[in-house]
Amino acid sequence: MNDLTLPRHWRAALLAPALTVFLAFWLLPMSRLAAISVSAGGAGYRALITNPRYLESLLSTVILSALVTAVALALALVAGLALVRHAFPGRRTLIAMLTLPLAFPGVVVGFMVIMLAGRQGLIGAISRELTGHNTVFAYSMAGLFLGYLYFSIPRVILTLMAAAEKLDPALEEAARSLGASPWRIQRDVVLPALRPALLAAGAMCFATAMGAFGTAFTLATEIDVLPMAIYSEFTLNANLVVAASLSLVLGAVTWLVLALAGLGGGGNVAAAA
Amino acid sequence: MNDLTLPRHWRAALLAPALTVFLAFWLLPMSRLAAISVSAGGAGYRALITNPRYLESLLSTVILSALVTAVALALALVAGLALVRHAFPGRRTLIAMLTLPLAFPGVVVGFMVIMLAGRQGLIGAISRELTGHNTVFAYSMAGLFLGYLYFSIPRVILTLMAAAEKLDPALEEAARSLGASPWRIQRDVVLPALRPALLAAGAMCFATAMGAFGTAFTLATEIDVLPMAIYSEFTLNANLVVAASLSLVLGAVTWLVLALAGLGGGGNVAAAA
Amino acid sequence: MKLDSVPIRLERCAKTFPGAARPVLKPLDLDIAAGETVVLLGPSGCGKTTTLRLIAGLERPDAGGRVFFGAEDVSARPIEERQVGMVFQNYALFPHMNVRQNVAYGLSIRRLPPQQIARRVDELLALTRLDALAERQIAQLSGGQRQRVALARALAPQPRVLLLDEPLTALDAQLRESLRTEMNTLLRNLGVTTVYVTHDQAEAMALGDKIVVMSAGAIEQIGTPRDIYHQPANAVVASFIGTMNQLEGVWRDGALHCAGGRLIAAPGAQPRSRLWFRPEDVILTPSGGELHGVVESATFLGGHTRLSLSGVGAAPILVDAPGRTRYATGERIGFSLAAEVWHTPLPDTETTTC
Amino acid sequence: MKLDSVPIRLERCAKTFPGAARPVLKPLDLDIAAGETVVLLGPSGCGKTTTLRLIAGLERPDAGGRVFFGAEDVSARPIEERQVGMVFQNYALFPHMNVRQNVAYGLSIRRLPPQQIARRVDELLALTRLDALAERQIAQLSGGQRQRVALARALAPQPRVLLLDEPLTALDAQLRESLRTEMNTLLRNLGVTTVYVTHDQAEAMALGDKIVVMSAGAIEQIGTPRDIYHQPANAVVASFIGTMNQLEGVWRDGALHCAGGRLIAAPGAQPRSRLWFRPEDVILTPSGGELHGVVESATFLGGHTRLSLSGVGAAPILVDAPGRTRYATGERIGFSLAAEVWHTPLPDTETTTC
Repeated sequence: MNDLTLPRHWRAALLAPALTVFLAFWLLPMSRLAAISVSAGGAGYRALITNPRYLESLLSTVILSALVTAVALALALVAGLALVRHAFPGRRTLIAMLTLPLAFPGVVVGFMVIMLAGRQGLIGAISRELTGHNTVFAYSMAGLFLGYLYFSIPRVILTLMAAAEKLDPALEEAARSLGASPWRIQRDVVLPALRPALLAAGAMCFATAMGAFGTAFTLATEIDVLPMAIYSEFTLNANLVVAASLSLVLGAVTWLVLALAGLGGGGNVAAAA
Repeated sequence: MNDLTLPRHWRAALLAPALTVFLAFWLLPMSRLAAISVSAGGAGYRALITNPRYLESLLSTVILSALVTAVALALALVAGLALVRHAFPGRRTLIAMLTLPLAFPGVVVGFMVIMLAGRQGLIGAISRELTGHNTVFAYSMAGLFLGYLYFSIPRVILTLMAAAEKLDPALEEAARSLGASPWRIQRDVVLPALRPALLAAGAMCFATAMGAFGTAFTLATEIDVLPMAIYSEFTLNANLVVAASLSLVLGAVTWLVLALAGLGGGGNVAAAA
Repeated sequence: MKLDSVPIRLERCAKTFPGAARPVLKPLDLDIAAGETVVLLGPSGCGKTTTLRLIAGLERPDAGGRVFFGAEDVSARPIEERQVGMVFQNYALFPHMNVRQNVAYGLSIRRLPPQQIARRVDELLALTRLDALAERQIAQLSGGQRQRVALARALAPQPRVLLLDEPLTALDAQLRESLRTEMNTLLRNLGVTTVYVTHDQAEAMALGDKIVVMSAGAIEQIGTPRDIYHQPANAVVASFIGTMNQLEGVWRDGALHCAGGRLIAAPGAQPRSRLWFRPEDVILTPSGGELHGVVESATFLGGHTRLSLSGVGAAPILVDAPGRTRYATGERIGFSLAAEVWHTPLPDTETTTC
Repeated sequence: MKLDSVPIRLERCAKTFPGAARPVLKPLDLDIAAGETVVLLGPSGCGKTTTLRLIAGLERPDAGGRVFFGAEDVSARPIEERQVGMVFQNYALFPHMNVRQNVAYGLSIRRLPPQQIARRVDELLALTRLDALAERQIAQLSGGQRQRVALARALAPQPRVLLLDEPLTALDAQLRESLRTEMNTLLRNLGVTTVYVTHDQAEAMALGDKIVVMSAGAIEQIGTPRDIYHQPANAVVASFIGTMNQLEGVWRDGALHCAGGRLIAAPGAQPRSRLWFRPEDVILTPSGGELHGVVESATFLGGHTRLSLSGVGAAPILVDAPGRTRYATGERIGFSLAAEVWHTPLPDTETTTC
């Protein structure tokens, strides 16, 4: 269709840099990573299976990421739909404030979680007043969960709002004319229409949570999430083989989720990229 | 328009959780951050201006982020347009591989940069063979730049490809019928049409680079990027006031860029979220 | 298949959208008999779709307005409780359901037994000639097929009232005409009270028992297609429905004198200095004729040739010449007018804009 | 404003898209005289847009096909070197430029001096009555205004050939008709060679000096609107252009005998057992008539009433009855046919599908 758009030599000129960049910087580091991970006769992967610390780390990272994704999707769906559907005074301000955390990196988010739920945190102070007990959960799974959520929700909300704005209101009106209740409309019309956006946003949320480092590191949490395990194997223990194996496992899990959501092959990338 | 979609009490039920979440978890940590930053009579901000280390850190982070954004946009634009325009065998595989880094977190990316350009890196090995000199740039600005780029390009490419796919081919055909050269078509038709996507992708790329921590930390680079400065003030020096001030400055700069690109107020969020 | 039907009455229904300066609909009364097909016709933005949505229950009239289905006041009921079938302009088919699931949706909401649903869906698919497409996805259907699915889906739950919002606008001219005929037959057979919104006068003429011509949020005229066409109530209606010529002259001695000649009044006609007439009211007279004009342009349109004649009145007179005769530009031809034009009520000449 | 124009010739132009099983266009020859308006008419997917794009230079014909503008072989030239003006179906206006900038774009490419560009743009804006909208953004324009901007933009660089791809399809019926008339006048005044693609036969009739009827990637007939309408080359053309009745019977004693009666042949007619005729070829005869039929349905359409008569031949006969007479369903009416129908060449009866 576009076969006359550019002369043939132009096309080659356009493709060349893409291919060069790709070959030089893309495959090289990854294949190096793969090579290291299988060196020492696969000792890295063996350690992964035999050492419960690594398995635990993988498991808790996946569970945490899945949990964050589920809760972020649920909250963002409700809030995003409400924000798109209903015009009310202050709507734009509310949206702007909901998306404020976009401006803060994981380190700062970790920092905020500590101020909220740390030893001298706000929640602790309030609970001390009320119950005499200092509630501290910043350094537990709950703190991590909170930080990841804080980081993810704005991104998920923006994606879902963009998708919800494109919903054809006639679809809902048609369902209503056929007698559908609000609940059935949500289930039969709205959710199926938002499915691609939910998948895309969920996959990106999951991938981000799987790789989050700044928040976890700042919280210096007792939970050893996978990126932290990789970091410590690599830097502190200088155990390159295990670090490479863990990296590839982390990459594989994330990639699988992205691919299942159709983001991998460039399929439905619009809503999530 | 949708005023009959849901009964009034349903609407309230939908808005309530959004508002609760918002009030409880959104404003509290941020206002705490702001409160701390101005405590001690604004000493935090004073330190920021007087201590050249902080200023340098801010400056180098902004410059690095801007540079990464510019290069990522340029490369992704060329590669993305080429990938959308031209059907060739292996196109889907190439796209899938280009987006592979999406699966790896910053820590692993830093790890890969070290394997590529570190003391025992590939580039060093090659340069030793060729020139006798071991080229090492993983721990310098160049290494950081490479890592950030690796991390950003897939995200930017996906956004630009999604936008390029929506371009109306008739626009280019119309320009051609009026005698426009391929070069003028790119300048007069394609770039203006991609402007929103370029802005959105650029802003998100910039924001991500501003907050990147894992890569920088893994590289243990001599450049003190802002998130690392915040981390060390907070954790190592326990200098809460300066950490909070730095966080707010980082947030403000990032937010400004996001807002300028129209992402802040939920304006043109579709392409970037 | 025959459906029950109810009469519809709108009483002083106005509609002002929040924040709008002017109402999109001025207080409006409308009576629709049971089983009748009424077409709301008008240019875009003239309130016809809002009227339809008021009847549907998708909008509520401003305070004081009331909507009746038969004796029942449904003003406070939302659409899901009004038992109406609705076909939307872009069809609004559920994209993740196939044809059968779309048609069955309204029945499954009513929790009918599966066999009954299947039977009823089969009946509707047969009625709309969709049998062969039952398992197709919506994305695989052509525009005309989608239109029929939308109609089948709306009819499945046996609505008391069928509401159609420009259901043919999205289609090609050729297809539009054939689906129009098909739909006309279907609606007559079903006998359901139908309100049909369109901006296409040919569609309105072909489908409507009655046409309601609207403009600027108000009703200009209600009548049968013949009433509307031959006795337009005012200039707005006259100009919106088909083509209307205007010939001004001087009334003298029982005739209208104009640049094109002298037109003797029909017996019993009132003195007039202005006539309104349709292109097909012109009778071309190869030799002689009361009036004369010069052919400015002649466009062969198949069934007739559209002539534009100058030198008759102030504006060119448009004529639909039947038959296969060829006309050359510059040719001088004679004509007279059908006697009926003397009895066409004179629409007021003030043109309101929409 | 008058433009130069060239004749166009297509020689054995076929088009097969890569990976497609069948060519979208079979080898095709076409001659278009300088200054002529030729309309490519056919259902969607029949190769008319591909033909236009071959002329434009947006597609290249398969090996062996050649395109000439006058004596010049332009087959190898891309569109930017062919000096054609093109109007796209969705107008393809540059959304980030205002009306003036859109119209000026082709001129600024040619690096003309600014004053000359401004003068020429003003001229075109006046010609298309866009003067008042020169500074408007495209998003602020109505469909009809966009269509005029697209036309002005295409005409600005003085093209040798004007190519229009369904330029009125995106518009309302009412607007389509008025813009059609406007465009017709404009094209005649400009005198530029024009190729116009449409699927709307009324548009083709009104605009074309010649109509090229296409179906399934091949040309079915080339001719003036009158030729195409009254002497369709085959059943495909006959069924695509307007409505065509078919009456089968038995030829005996110089007449056609059918269920509806006995129709005496016109003087000099060949023996025939099948007649093709248009709804307006039927002459209703209130008393008597050679043939009789029963009114199945009567639809008042303003200028005429469309009757469907049964009991005449195998299929119902469609009749356009002029005048204000009312017809009742079930009424028996008599009619004869215009003498010309005996001289209509008999299209082959095999129906090819597209």
